[in-house]
Amino acid sequence: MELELNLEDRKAILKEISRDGNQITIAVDDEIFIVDLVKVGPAEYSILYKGRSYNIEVVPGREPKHYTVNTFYFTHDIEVVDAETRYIRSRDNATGGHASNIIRSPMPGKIVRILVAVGDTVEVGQTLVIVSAMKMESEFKAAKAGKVSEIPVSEGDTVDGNQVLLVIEPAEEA
Amino acid sequence: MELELNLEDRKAILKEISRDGNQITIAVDDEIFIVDLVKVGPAEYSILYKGRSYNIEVVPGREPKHYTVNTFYFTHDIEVVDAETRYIRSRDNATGGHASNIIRSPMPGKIVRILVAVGDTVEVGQTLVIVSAMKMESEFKAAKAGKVSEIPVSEGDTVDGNQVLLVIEPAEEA
Amino acid sequence: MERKPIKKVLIANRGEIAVRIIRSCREMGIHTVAVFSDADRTSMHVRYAGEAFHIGPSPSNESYLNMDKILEVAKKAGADAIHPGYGFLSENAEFSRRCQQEGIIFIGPSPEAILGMGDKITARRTMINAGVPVVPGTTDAVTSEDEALETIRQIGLPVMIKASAGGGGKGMRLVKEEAHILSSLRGARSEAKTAFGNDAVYIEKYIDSPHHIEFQILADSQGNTVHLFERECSVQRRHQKVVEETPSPIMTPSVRAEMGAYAVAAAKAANYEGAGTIEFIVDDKLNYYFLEMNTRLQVEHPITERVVGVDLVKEQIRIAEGNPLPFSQEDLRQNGHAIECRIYAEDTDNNFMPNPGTITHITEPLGLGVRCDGYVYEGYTIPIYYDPMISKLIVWGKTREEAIERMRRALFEYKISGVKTSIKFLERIMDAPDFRKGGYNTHFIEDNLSFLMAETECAYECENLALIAAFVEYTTQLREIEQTMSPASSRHGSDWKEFGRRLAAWRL
Amino acid sequence: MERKPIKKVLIANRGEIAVRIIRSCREMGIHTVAVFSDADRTSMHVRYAGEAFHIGPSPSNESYLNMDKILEVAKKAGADAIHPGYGFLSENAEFSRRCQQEGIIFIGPSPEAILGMGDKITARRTMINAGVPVVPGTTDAVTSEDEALETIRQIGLPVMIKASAGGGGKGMRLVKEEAHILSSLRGARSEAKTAFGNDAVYIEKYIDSPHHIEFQILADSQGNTVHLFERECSVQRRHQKVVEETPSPIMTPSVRAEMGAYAVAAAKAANYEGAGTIEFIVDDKLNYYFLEMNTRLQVEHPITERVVGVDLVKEQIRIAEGNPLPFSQEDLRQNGHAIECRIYAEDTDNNFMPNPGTITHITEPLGLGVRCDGYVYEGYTIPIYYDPMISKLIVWGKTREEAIERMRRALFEYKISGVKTSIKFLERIMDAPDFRKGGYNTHFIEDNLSFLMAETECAYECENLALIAAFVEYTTQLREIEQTMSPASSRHGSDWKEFGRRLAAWRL
Repeated sequence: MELELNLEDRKAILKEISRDGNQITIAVDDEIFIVDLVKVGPAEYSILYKGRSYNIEVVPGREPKHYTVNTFYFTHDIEVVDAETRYIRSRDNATGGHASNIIRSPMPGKIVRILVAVGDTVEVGQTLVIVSAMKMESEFKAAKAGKVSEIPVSEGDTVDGNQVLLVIEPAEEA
Repeated sequence: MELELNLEDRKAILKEISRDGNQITIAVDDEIFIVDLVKVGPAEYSILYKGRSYNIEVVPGREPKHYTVNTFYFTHDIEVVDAETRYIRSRDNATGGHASNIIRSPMPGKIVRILVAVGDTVEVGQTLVIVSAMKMESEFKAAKAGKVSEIPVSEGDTVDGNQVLLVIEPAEEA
Repeated sequence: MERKPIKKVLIANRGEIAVRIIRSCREMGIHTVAVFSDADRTSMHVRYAGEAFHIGPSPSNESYLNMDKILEVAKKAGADAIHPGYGFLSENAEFSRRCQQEGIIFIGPSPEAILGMGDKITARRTMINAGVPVVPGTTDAVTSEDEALETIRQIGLPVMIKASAGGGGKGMRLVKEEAHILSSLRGARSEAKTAFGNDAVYIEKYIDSPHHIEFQILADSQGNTVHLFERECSVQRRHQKVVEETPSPIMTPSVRAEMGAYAVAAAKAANYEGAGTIEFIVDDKLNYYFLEMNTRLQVEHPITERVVGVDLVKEQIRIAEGNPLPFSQEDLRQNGHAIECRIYAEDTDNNFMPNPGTITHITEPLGLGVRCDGYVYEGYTIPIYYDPMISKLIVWGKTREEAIERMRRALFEYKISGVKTSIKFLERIMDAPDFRKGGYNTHFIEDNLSFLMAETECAYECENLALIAAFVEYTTQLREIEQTMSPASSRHGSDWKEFGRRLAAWRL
Repeated sequence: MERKPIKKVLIANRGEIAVRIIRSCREMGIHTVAVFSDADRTSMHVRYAGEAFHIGPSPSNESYLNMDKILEVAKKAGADAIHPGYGFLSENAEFSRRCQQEGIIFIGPSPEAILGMGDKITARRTMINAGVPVVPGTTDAVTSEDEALETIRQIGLPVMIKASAGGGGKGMRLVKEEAHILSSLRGARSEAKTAFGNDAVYIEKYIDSPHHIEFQILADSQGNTVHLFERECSVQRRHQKVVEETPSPIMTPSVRAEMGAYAVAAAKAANYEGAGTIEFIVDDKLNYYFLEMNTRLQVEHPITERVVGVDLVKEQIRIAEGNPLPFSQEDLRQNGHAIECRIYAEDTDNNFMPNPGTITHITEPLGLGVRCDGYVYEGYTIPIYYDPMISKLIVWGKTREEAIERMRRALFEYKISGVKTSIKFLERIMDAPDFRKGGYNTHFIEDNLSFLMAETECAYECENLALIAAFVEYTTQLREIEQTMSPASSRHGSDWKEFGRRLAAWRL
């Protein structure tokens, strides 16, 4: 089995060479790793590599084929790129999907105020929405100028982390 | 929904009368219980009843429809008796199944010695098998006299809890 | 003095402090009653208490601040006392008075003591009368701008303008230059008006490299008052304590004795009863000034418990029962060193934004010298309505150095998944040379921000192992799916249980 | 004396003690190497150590007792020291010698000290020479039956016949009547021969209501030896300690000082270096006699750590590095009271049969004064090959009474599912009037068995709530199944992921 995995900006090709119980030989790009790997919990792996003991947690991400991987001090977002992913991606590029114009809530909270309406033109840095969570209020500002095309939430709503708050149709490039 | 549940020697009829979110009204035999019940973990329930707070764990048993229920200090084996269970039970009674003649290992361990062979006649109290677990050896003795009809394990085997070690065909009643 | 044994305590709080109070009640054989809002039905304090009653919707002003409802539950459940914890109603004089009226023991000070210490100007005046050193400045609220200008000329710049009814940094202005005096004064007053409905402010000399050091006191109803030594609380972010330790690394035995005596004098001057804290501001030359008194249990009380060997919640309850303190000042000693780290659900890499969510996995640190006071559990969803503190991690060591090494070990063991936490940031604090040296002041986090926020690089090896783990997770799932979807297994299509079990295994 | 800083320690052990040792190493900045058998790949010590190496099959004589393999791993990993923990190779003189030969520091005593104290008759003779009181009896192994009869006539019945190479109650006989002397002697010798390959026995006066009290000692390589006071270990079942506490409730300051001085003398007589324990047998009148010396860290060492404020593993490592003790006898104090309960995976209602299995859920007790030293985690399968101890629960209180109440609270909080444990039995011990009174001796469990094993009745209410919970669990599952199996949902038959997710939810 060979797969492409993206870890943030890095693209890596992983290939399983052999597996014998916990002993797995895997190529990451051109490097060969012989690891003793065993799943010890719902999301936890214990890996012994060159004698060293690592605990790595692999949590399914919000989208399929995405994983949040926690090593000792670090959190990595890893995506498995298979044929389907590549297809969707090429299609999106063709139609020009602009994910960056979608304002998402980074955490669960309550919508305190929505300062714009659908159809409004917004400037870079303009405050769009105020979300309150745990005694703190956070302002969400426009990263690009454009026109508000969608506001799927209302004031007073409780929202989940990563929920779409607002969509902006970018202004025509000058 | 109405069901018969067995808790050790007790038979109880439970009937759900109403459910509104966490608020459940249930009849246990003739008594009505209004409880605030919510599942807070894979097997854990939090129940508020008459203001008191209870933590009750419901673990699926080794057989379907059997549960091990842990209340604060106690462990109960509870069985849900539905039509299928009743059918199996009546069939077993008709053919005279004798579960008590099956020697099971109450814990995981290693078979140290088997002191009888298939076909042997055994007396009450005769030691049949010795199982070792955690630096201790336990002897399993015959509860009834009879003839050894099956020994599905061998010396040196590692066995699970509740695994059948030996079956005895009871001696004809005198 | 009448002694009335307490048999049942209602805890008018939630989170870790509610659990911590229930623990001490359990050890005393006292029954406990929890109260909870809509958002807290599954919260640990509800599960851990003997009884639990719903008191209203999630926002705290409709539940944990609802005095009528809480008193109603206390009467219904037959509680003879209420412990308010910290925050919420703990420093509410009106609630203390309402409890008195209803014949329920309020485990905390009298309404008069709360009021007296709650108003900063009154408190300041009381302390001056008792001979306790205060920061040079006004004794009365400043009413005119001319008066303010005159006062500032007398004290000399820099000064701090503070709201009389204030707290949490609101209505507060630091003035360093003459030109900014008037605009700062106006700003502070208007902010105070908005936040507290009261625009009274006072003016104090600004202490340049301030250390925040507080003394724990206990006072019984028989007039015995003792202090339980100091806590160093200078590691702060936005006036919020992050790490506390005791003893303070800058303290000397003679200054400690002096400040302790003043803390006792301050509590006596306030006619105080119960557990309280006298906060001092201390400069680099160990000049110290009374700052304010907190008329409740503090978040950071466990470090005192560990070093002095006293259960402060039990002492609060015994005092409320009318018992005399079981020890005198001479019986109390500081033994070793304790540090507390507050673990928040927050994204330290993203401006410390709160990060509520569902705890998918938690491993708490254990072993010698480690205490973890928390309330979240696996599967629990941290609500968005309350404080983002998940737990307090307290360690003890024979020396300060051992305590720091133990805290690093404990933070290393502490694993929480599902929400982002401040654990990594706290590890960096333990590693910061300025923290290790011990002479830090309240500017510590600000001054060390580049060290504390430095991006540590994941070694190439660790990145590759993360990729390998994700690869194995994905391919294992894929194989299982293929196996189940294959014709061989679909023959047993009716065996939905086995099928479910397998699917369950992948999804986990 | 040469001082050699230790940089990397191999822990030749498993379970809670391996984890506990790694914790102290981490705090000292020392790298750690775990070793594991086939059964222990997923064990916590493997996951928690910096490095981990496989050393053989599950049975301990093929892995944790395999000196060659362990030394080979130590050299391969570059470990400069080995900590043996307790059990396994910890009191093996040959292993201590092999380490010496290989130039690896053995964190424990010299082979000579182990040998000298390992043979009971040699140890007894050493103590008599050092002036330490021993139980009246023979100094040499008894070689003839006539000699045995003569000795017994001199001492007077009852007597205890013990195997010279013995331990764990094997080759031991209590003789109360003249008629049984010869048969008991023969029995003890033949049992000793079988168990230890050596039929030497010795004879001691039998102490009727014995208390088992031991003193912790520390001795450095510069000849400094101190004791860290006593531990009361009389709550035993089949010669196995179950609950330990310190201070001993029967101890007086003067007897403590005497016994402590003898413990130091005993360690000096044995030329001892490191941490060790001098066990005494004490009668109701506080007459005390040397019993034996344990030349290793004890399971129950944490209660001493808590009350004296010392990390014994760190002290062991510092001594092994050649450092002098950082304190003298005068620096050491007992502060408060500590109790330890050993939590076993066993079925207390079924003759205490071991109960290995998979941990499905675990909640460890936390909060003020509680320490939990364990190694199991959710999803971990306790192997059948080793000791059934899951963890040690240690509490501290200002007084013995507070410590008992805190232990009850901690045991109440401690929830382990999947295997049966001794938690309920330990709660009964804490409630037993004889334990609370404190004058108990080693017959405590036997004498209180009816109280400890009494069937407590589940109230009718609790039974009904158990039924309701099972009912809800079953019906919720059933509804989910019906929903998924219904034609409406099977339309989306290809959406296996959603289906899997739902099934997963039921099965959990």
